[in-house]
Amino acid sequence: MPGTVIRKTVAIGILFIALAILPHFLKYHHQDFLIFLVINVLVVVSYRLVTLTGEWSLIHAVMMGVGAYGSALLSKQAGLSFWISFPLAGGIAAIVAALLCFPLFRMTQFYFLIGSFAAGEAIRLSWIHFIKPFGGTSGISAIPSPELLDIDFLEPIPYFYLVLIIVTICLFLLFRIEKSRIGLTLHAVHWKASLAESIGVNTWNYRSLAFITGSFFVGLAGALKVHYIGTVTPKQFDIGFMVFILIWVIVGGYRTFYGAILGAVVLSVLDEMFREFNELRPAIYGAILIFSILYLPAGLESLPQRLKRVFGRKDRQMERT
Amino acid sequence: MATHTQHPARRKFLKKAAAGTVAATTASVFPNIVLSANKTLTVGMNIPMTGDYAPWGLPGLYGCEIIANNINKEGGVTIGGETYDIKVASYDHGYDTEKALQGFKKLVLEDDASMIMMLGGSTVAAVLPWATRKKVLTTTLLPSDITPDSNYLVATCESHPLYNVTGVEWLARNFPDVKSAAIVTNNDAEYGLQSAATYQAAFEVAGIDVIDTHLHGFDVTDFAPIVSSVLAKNPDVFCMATSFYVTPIMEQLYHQGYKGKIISCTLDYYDEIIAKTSKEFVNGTIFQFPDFDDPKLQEAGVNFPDPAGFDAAFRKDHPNDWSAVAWEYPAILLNWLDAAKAAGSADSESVAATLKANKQEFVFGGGDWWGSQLWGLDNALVGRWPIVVIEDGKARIQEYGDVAGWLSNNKDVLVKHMKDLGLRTV
Amino acid sequence: MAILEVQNLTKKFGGLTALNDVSFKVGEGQIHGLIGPNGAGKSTMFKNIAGFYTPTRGDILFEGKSITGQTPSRISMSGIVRTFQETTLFQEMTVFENVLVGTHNRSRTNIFSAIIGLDRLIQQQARTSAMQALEFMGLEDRKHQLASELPLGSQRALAIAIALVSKPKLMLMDEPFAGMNPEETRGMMQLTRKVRESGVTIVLVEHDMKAVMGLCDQLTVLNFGTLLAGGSPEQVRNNPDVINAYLGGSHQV
Amino acid sequence: MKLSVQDLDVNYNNVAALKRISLEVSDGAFVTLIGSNGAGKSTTLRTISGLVKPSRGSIYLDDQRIDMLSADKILRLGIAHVPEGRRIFKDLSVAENLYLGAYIHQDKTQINSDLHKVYSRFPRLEERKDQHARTLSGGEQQMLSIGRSLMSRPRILLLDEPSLGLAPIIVQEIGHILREINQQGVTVILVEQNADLALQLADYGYVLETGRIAMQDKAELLANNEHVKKAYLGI
Amino acid sequence: MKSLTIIRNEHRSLGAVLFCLKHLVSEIDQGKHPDFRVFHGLLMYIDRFLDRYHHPKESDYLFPAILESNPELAPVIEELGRQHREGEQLFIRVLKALSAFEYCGPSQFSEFQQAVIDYTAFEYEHAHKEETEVLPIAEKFLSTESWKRIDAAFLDHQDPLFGDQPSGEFNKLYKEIVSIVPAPLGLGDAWKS
Amino acid sequence: MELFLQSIVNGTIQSGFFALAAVGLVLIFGVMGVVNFAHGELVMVGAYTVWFLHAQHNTPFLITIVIAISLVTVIGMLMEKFLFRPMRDDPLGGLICSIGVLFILQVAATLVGGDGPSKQVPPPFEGTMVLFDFLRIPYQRLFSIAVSIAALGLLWHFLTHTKLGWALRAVSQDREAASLQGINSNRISMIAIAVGAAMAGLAGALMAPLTNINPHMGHNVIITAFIVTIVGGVGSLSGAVIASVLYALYHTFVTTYFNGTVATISGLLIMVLVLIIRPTGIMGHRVSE
Repeated sequence: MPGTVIRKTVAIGILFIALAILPHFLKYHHQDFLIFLVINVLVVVSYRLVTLTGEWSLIHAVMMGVGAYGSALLSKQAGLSFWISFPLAGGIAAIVAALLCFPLFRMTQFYFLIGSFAAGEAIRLSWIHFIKPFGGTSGISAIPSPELLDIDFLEPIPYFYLVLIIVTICLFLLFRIEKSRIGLTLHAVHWKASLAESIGVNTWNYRSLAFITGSFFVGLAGALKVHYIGTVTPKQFDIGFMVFILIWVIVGGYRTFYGAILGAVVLSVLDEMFREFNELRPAIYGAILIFSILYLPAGLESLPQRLKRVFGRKDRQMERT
Repeated sequence: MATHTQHPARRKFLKKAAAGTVAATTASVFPNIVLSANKTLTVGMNIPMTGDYAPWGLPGLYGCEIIANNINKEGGVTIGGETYDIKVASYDHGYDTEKALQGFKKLVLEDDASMIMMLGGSTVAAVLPWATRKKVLTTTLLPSDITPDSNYLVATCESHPLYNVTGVEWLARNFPDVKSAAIVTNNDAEYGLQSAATYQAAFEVAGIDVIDTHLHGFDVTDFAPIVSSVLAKNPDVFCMATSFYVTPIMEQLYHQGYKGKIISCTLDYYDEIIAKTSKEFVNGTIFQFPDFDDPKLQEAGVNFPDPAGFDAAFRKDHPNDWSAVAWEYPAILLNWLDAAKAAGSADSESVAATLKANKQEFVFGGGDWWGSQLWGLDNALVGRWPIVVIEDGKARIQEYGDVAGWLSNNKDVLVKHMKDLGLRTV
Repeated sequence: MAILEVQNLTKKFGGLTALNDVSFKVGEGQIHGLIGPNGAGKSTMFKNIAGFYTPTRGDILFEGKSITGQTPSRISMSGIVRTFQETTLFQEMTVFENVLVGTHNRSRTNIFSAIIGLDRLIQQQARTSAMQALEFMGLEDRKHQLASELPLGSQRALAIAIALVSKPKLMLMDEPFAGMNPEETRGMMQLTRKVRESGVTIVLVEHDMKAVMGLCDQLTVLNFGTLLAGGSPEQVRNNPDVINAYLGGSHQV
Repeated sequence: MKLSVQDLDVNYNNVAALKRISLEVSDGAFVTLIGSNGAGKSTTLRTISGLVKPSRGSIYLDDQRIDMLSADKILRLGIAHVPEGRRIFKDLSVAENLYLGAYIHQDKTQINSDLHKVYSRFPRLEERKDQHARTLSGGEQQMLSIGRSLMSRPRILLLDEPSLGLAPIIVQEIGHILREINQQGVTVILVEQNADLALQLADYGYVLETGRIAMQDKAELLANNEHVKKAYLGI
Repeated sequence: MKSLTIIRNEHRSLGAVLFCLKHLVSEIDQGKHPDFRVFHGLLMYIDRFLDRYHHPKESDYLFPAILESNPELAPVIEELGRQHREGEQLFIRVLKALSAFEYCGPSQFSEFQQAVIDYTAFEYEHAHKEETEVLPIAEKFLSTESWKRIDAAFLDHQDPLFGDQPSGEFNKLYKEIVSIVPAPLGLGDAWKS
Repeated sequence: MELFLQSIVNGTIQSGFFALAAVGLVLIFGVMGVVNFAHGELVMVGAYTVWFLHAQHNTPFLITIVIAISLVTVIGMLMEKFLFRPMRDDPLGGLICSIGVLFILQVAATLVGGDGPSKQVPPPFEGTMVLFDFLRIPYQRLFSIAVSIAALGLLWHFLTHTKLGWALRAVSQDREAASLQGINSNRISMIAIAVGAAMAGLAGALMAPLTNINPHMGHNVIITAFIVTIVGGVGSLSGAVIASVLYALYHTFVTTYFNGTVATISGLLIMVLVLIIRPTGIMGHRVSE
């Protein structure tokens, strides 16, 4: 037992160090790409927390925007420093999510999917409609970057380290939540809501908890993103981006923590690789989606096991018989 | 119709696919570059080439390639004693802020672009802090992007939407009976609202009552209700402030029997509109964007080399893609080259200084640096602007209006209307 | 003394009356059987008691207090836990995790302590009581197996362990012997008695007459949504109304 | 039309639902499967009608092996299944439900004469033929479910708990109807928890316990069997 | 032995009708508006079924055969025969109470209800006694010969009493009852409350 | 008053398109349990076909409509055969597949028509009918609404008066029970998607001369179709049609008298409200326990 723990810790350590030195070997614009990728990892992992209870929402991208707008307004209008507006961004997203729980969690399944989409679209259209204070379609620009000592967070590498540290902490927290009994209960609500209820689990509470917590973290992700770009617009959080989140999680595999990460990383990197195909790019992406769903229904995370099976590890079968 | 059928879409598709690959590999490899011993001067285009906004990016790339090709064919451009071939490097950001930032850095740091042309809006806002820090000269088609924080963002060509005032002024002068106007536009802050505010100001100055300003979203599939609602107020002038939905709105005006004057910011693809309505209906429509085979562009004072030749070359290669941006990006490129020649260097700082120091020649002639009253910095080049009217199914320049003059007289009215619509002013 | 009292319970679905004015009492510490043919309303009765349905009329008292119309989780917190007709488990979790979820009521935690680890003590207690419940049901050897991999008898035992670990006062068991062979049934009966001996009152719905007659202290017979009879197994067996239901071509009771 | 089920095994997610089930049903017979909840009665019917695929064993109709065929093909061979819980199409009218029962047939006149027969057997359905099926009472829905299956002109009729949740006189009436149907030459295989009713009606019975056939005999003998009496008849 | 099944079947049919009767009375008690045609139908069925069809089978064929083989059962058989007659008396009380209820109004309901409860309880008791005390013995002790005789009589298609005609007639009668008894007990229109 | 009547006319014309698009979505969801995210793109393909064949190559309009319907139907059937059928038990997988198709169809449209501006189709029927001097209905729109109503009527007839129609409704209510009536549910799924796609193709073809045609036009279509489907009650065709009419009129009136964005935002909020108050929509039935 301790052996595997040590092995895991070492593996994660190596991964972390590799990530930390990675940007130094990248082209400039790929450094930016890496920053957004790491932020998107937080987006998908927080989304997975929401989906743990079995409800697929279409509002996650908008909740990210709620955090982003929140932090942008706090730092621009109220003049708060990034270090204050950033955590508050998560809080604002969580509060909005908490308010939305009342209507949204009256629904489940398909209805929840569509209901959450409608609620999100209504919020997003409000950003467009209410120019004060949201700035309409052009949103809010000149959002200040973080200030700390003399570090220049406009440069990709320092910001990357900031993002890496924050996202790592967030992932650790999300991991703790999932591995705690709360996470266990969230799973339980998904697999058999009626059984969970019969032993005293208030499923509404837990669905809400997952939604609010997930929104908190994605709110943070939103703030991280816009304090780097310096601009927040409604278009950044439209259904198109939401669809990408959904795709990353499902193609990566939503059953495990790392499946979602794998999905976001692999698909984003593939997408970037296909850049030269220009307008054909979405079609290639679409084809990959279809292919992976048809042939890897459990997601990319199941690929290693599949390979193992292909290479004939028969011990599992022997166990069975 | 005839023009459509001559160019089957299949051919276009093959060509487009090829063009895409060329653009993507960033080197527009023309044969003469291979032969030439010249150094290369790279300009960057960080524009949408796919998605909804592609029509405001791609034609510009095609136009710049034609211009670059022409210059290179003639032996390149000499700046500070050194002769260069022009290379246009492009990056498709799909009007996405993240990608815009990445593309900007790629063009500057990896492709060594000396200047970056962009469409404007949130994508410009996203790159601006970095561009300012790195002192990269950046151009936009939207002067409203200008902020006092950045000396390196200039709008040297399209002064959207300031030129709209000239059309209104011309209308009021030629049709004194016109008393009331209604404005329809989409509700985005970059294009629609700016333009609506400008039209409101222009109508006010011209003594025409704006009885309705109808803002709509990008989700409209049918303009019948909007047009019905506006026409119910019986305006003498129907004004379209942005280009996105001109065709369906014109169609509705036609079907709902509208008989009054029509003024529009643009009338791109007006032959299609004529096909959907009638020549008689479209005749007399006032707008701001000429065809480049217009004889009036041959006159002195216009700073665009061989507009008719450019027009022909463009329409030959890209028959269905002509739009305002097709000549605007090239005009910016040409303007920048002039400044670089004058500065004797392509270095951003020197070009920017030269641009601002000299009284620049605007593409349609004239030219003043303006903007501080509205956006805090005089980084928009404002000059003469054509007033275009459809005559017998063809766009023809009536005259050139004086944007700068109007602004100097009426800037307060403009600022007031901008403020009323919640737009950023100093 | 009655731990559970159902008073004049009526439940209608649209025009259909699934339960009509049913009353009965369950004595503390007893095994109480709820019997009747399929469609007689037993499951509806169960769901009303456990809070999955809200009664149309009538009252349900638990330890003298009304629990009518409360949510399932609320009712469960006051000490009533149900097991399900078909084997209902968190199939994708291990046996131990299944029981650990069951500790929810007794050792609650919040998200902040879960993150920081302040709830270590509570967690430890939860694990201990989960382990105890597994040992009680004889499942300790299987704790790392997935629930779906267990044989039927052990799955039922696990279902009871999940219910048991929340330390209920009253356990509602829905057809615990369904699909079991005689040997499994005997084992299950043993377990049920053991649960009762640990101080839990049990109400069960069952078709297996041998098991019901052998196990239950008291019976309530429902037929066609109405209360038909109540009493000891012996009394019920000789009740003319029950015989009528049987003679009436309705199902065996 | 002899139906023979040989050595059938069925698994539901790793749990064996049926173990080595073998049945022989000759033409015109009235056979019942009784047993408690979860004993595998429904699964047996569902396997015969093609809704569930066995993991081993075979099913023959006369000499044709049918266990690999889909449900719609099996119906075309003359085996109709009245599923548990009636499963009528609630948003369709009564008449539409009945017409769907004859989905596999094309001959309009024959279908109409079948419809006429069903209506004369269940006059209540004719009175309500244009109503949505969801407006029917439980008993009427069961009648509709049986009527619908008769529209396919089955040679073998599988019935899964037709008495479920119905009042005594309707249950008796369904018993009468099943007997009539059988007397008209249709083989009937009846799954019932109401063993009493089932053994009254059937000629031959199988007792299922935990997925296995525990006993099989003539129905009258089973009805008088001590074990069956204790376990299933409540005596 | 077929006869035994037939007797049991008839008990169940009768039991179903009695259950129905009792249940409908309790529905009136809970405020439903009765449709008297239903009660007339039910009672007519019971009357004809018991009198002309069921009891003769027992009294004329089964009981004599049992007495023949098990003379010690005479008291029981006698008692059952007496119960057949007592049942008729109770049934007449039900009929009278129904008329009173129908024509004199709700004030007479409680008498009707009581009459029904008494009658149904009595008939259950009676059937139970037959099934537990007489039929098992018949099953055990009657000779094959006796069974053949009884079966032949029960199944004789020419027999004016039990043959095809009457059973068809009773089936028809039963169907009619089922169609008028209100849902969910039967297929008729549910009574309004 | 004139504006009021004109708005009713405008709303009615809109409702035809909404209904055609939504009906297909409902059919596909009802029978196959898949939320077809690419449904808007099927409409888009219909419109592109008209643009390509009629506007670019002078094929007669009516023939183009037939071709558009056939093409979209074939695309739908291919989706069912190769994507939705293997994904039968995995609605989430079906949804992802349909998103994949969405991307591919958008790119296909871009390849055919280029990235340029929105495409326009000159209306094949010219002129405007004028009633009472103020009500103006262009003949093109009159044609569209007539064809929409005819198509919906035909669909209604198909669903309520033909054996296949009954079978289709039966499968959408209870797949298993339907298979017990000898209904091959794969075949019915194929018919459902064929009919649904044909309706979408027809909607696209009819819209083509009236709207901006571009690869992304499906986005607005699917949002509207979702709203209409939810408000009408998932799985209820009559609900979808009624909701289409109501929503189109609502949207038209709010747009006319207030503002289009307000109309959309409030439309979305109404949808959420309907979901909360009556999760099964105005015509839906709660699935019984």
